[in-house]
Amino acid sequence: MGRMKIIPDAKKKELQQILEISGENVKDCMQCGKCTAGCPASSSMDILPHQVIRLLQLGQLDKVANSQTIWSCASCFTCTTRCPRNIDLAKLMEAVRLTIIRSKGSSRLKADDVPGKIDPKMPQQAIVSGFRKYNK
Amino acid sequence: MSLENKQISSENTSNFKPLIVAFCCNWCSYAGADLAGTSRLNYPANVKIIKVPCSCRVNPNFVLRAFQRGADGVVIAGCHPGDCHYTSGNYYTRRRFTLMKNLLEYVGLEPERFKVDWISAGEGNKFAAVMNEALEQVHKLGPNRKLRDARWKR
Amino acid sequence: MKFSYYPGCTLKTKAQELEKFALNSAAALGVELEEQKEWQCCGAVYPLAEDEIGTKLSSVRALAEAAQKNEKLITLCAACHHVIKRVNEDMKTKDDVKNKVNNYLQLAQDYQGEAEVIHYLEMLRDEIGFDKLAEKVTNPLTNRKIGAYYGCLLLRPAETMNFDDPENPSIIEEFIKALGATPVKYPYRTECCGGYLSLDNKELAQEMTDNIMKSALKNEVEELVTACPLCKYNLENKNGKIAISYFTELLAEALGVKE
Amino acid sequence: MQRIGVFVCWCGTNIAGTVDIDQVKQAAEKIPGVVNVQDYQYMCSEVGQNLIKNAIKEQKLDRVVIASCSPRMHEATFRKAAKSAGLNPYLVEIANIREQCSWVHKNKEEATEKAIALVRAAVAKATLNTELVPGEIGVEPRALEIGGGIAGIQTALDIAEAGYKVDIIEKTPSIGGKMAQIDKTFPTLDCSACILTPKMVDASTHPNINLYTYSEVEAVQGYVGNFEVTIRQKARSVNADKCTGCGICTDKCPSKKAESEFDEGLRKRGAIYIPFPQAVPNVPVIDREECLKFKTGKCGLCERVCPSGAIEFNQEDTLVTQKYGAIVVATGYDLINLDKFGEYPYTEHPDVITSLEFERLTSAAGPTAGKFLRPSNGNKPKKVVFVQCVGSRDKSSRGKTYCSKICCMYTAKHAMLIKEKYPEIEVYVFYIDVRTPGKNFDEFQRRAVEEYGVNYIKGMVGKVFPEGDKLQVHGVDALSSETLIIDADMVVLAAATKAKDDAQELGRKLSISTDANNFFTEAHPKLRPVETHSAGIYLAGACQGPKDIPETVAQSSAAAAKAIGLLNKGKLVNNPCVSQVDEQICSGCLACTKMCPYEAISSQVIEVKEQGKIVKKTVAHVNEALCQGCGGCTVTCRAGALDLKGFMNRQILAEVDAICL
Repeated sequence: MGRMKIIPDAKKKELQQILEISGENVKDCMQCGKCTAGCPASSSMDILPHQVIRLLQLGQLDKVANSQTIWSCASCFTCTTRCPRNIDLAKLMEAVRLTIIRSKGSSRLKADDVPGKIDPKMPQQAIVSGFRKYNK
Repeated sequence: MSLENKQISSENTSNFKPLIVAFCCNWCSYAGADLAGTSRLNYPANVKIIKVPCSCRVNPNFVLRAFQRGADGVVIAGCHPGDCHYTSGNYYTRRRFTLMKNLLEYVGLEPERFKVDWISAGEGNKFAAVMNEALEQVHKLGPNRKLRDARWKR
Repeated sequence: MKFSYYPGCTLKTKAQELEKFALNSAAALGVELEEQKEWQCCGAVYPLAEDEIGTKLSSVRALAEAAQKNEKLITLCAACHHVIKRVNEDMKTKDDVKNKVNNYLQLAQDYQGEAEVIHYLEMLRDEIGFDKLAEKVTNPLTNRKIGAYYGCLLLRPAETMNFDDPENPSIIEEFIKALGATPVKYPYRTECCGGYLSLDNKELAQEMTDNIMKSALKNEVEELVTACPLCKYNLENKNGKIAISYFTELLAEALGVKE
Repeated sequence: MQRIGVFVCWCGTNIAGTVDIDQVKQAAEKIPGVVNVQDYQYMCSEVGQNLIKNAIKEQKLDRVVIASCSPRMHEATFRKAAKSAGLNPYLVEIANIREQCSWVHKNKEEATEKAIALVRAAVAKATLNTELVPGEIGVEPRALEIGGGIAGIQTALDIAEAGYKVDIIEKTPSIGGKMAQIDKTFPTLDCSACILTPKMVDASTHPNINLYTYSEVEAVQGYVGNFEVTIRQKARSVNADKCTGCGICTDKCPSKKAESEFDEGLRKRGAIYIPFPQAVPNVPVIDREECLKFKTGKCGLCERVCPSGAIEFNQEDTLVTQKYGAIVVATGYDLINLDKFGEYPYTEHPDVITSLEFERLTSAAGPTAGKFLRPSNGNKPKKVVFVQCVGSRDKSSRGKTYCSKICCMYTAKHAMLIKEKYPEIEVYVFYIDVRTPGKNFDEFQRRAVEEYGVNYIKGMVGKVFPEGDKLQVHGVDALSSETLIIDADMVVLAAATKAKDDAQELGRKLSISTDANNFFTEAHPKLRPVETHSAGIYLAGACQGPKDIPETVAQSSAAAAKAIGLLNKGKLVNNPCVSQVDEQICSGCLACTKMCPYEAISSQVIEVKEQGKIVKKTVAHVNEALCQGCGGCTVTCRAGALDLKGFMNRQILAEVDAICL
């Protein structure tokens, strides 16, 4: 019985929030995996992109929120452009990130950490992007 | 408050039973109304349907006559544009009654009392929804007094 | 030919060459780029959340100014182009965004997506024409095998950016050809370099750029060009074998206005 | 004063449960003209019908109103009953007090009140009803088949066998369609040409079948039983009567640059060409876009080498007009254009092919004589990757939302064909779902996996990167959640099917509708699958939606049965509810002629007496056989001279008045 998974109650409220922030409908997904197949960042993802949608379909938001995947996504829109079901997975990833960093004190990137992460050649664009993506 | 207004408001509060005359084309909307029936979708009994072969059979005179006889709202329903059983009839309906609606508004009729909508044979729920909405709007407006022939008692 | 011009913050600091060569070349081509007076940073990433308004305002200000002047808005940095173009699309198609933004900004006239945003490369292709550009080349870059690195932001999402075929683009190759050099198509030219991941997940960004560089090397690319400061940074970071420059540098060189 | 009988049906409790039948009866009795009111539990039953019949006879009723279910349900039943009792069936009116009353209202009082109003309206209309007699129209005993693929051939053969003449119009130079291009068919793996070509020959030699190849429908007029179709026979530039099909011209033609349509561009053909060796008719055609004679004026080699003098450069398109009783549309399908699927570099790389190209590559009659070789270098591939659902089940703007239905099966077939000839080639199939319902279909697909060792991978391909002389396929196995890279030699794309690009245009000519995907719409998705909303026009094959060969043939025979049924009638009864012109009022403005969608109204000159003099006057004239009774013209008529029988202005106004009482 150890492997048997009891599907936890779907976190309806949080899930609804994610769907509203992203404006996407996870029900459209048929799990073809085209997003994963083309994802250039999949090597450092613990949950693959198509699994992210599957978990959201099942209401298992925690697994997604606690994953490395959402922080590995570079918002490159490769999946967005190819999805046969017109789902913008980049928006879903962003919505999950936002539900985390929008809560108080949960910014992933703190201003104090920045000096350690940059080098003299790094363009402003990287720092501004980082702040927009990881900090609220 | 003027006497007339008082009268109206008293009539409004008393049990105002609006009447809506719906002209439905035989192929789509009449069948849609039947489907609302077979699906037991409720809508108020104040809606009464007259069957026409195509929405383009509806003469603007019919609409005026209904208002003259005291109908509080008139709905014309046809097949969706592009789906007309007679190929193009509902395009004529659309044009004719766009003009008609402007005219009715010009002579002072509340535009909410008259509408043209497209209901296919498969849209029983749309039929009920359109009728419920039409009634709700007419309910808000109260009885049709502007175009009603006072000699005609309903 | 006169355009409004939005530079963006990186072009004033770490990516000054991108701008300098672009402006020199524009002058040589008889194109007037008028820098917007009070442009603000676009935010570098397009806000993907449907409920974010504040982060779109700076783009709308730039767009509204261009619309008011009745000029097309030219961008140079791929990130700025991406952000401003997508915000413009929102202003055209999303009533909710449009209303909230206009309520907030209280511009003299509501902005509804009237301005047209084009990237400098699109200006070269669509306004001047690559054949005309080729005629103006004084110093053709003959015998140079140059690869284009497109990255993500100019191409995707395809329907909004409407820049080129998102999977098999050709605009930069045609540009390279117009300058007299030999464009080399290599398969990974549209793959992501990792972008902002280089801030927080350097290893992953490294791996992603490695894949691109390998693909370029395999196909005998001798130098790479790009339109994005962050792509250039990521590609340069580890590699020493292939020189990476901004496309504008090549342009200036071919037009004889470098320096 | 009329003698009207009102019959109120209980429909068990369906009506009686919500409507107070007695109150309805009492109210009906008070309506002027009503002389007899009865009720019964099931009016549509034989007892109920007899009740009506007896009342008509005994009470001398001249109008009948039945308050019951929807007229769409039983109007025909009650009209028949009235007719058998000697009453003109068009003097029967139905008040719909079930679907539009008892079933949608809960409050008994309100429902009863409404039922009374509906009965009142029906009586008001019935009072003004007149006897109508439907006319008869003849049926031309000849059918037209549009499209000469397997669907068209099958339908034509069936109709011809039943003894009726059939003409087939085929757009390309030969009949045969897509099936002629296919190598083998699933689930039996028998040779497609072996089963198709005999049928093609049968069609061309059948005494009742006449072929119009390289022809298109120019215009369609008329109506069921009496269609008048103008056919454009495009100039072949070859006299089919003189040509012996020897093929010298096609061999000698110096222009060999055009891509063979039949071989999906994998082979070149001449400017004068026969699409494929088994073509029917076996007569070449000159492609004037490619022909040097037409382009430059020089050449004319084919004319010089032709032993029978059949080349005619000055041929022109000819128009033929023919009458038909029935039309069957069988125009088939195409594959979508893959230009927008840049991640699968179909346009860039010769080793990325569509499934239809694959058919040509494995066909013994194909460009490689059946040897499976890479188009890029002619080498034998080691690994082949199939990608299913390329553009199918795709909600984005570049794809089609529907399942193309045939791809799962033909991909399994292709995989097996490779494995059968070359067991050493590794075959991978990427799929989203495998959908193989159908007789012996799933067993077939499982055989590919179990016996032939085809690697089925649930997942999609993200992108195909050309690397050296390989195609690096980046995919995913969604079941094991692993990303995969396969160094393939060839990639075969199961491109989505689509309706013909000109389906809408043909639909307009025929007055039949197309759906959101441009497939022709059947009259009812379940119960009338081969009929259209236009009487006398039927559908067969993939023009109605994606279909495989067995289904196409089944539907073709069904369409043939419908067409034969129509042709066999000889005469048709038409709807008597048609427009009529009051010639005295008609001003001859003829606005109605422009509005009529059926061109049923024309002008005629009549002689009328005006102030003692006989003068000529132009008036509108309704062709009752063409008029479908929409009534649109009655509203267009400024003078009010047009009216619609069965739905006359005064009838509808009477209904309005009665409802507003």
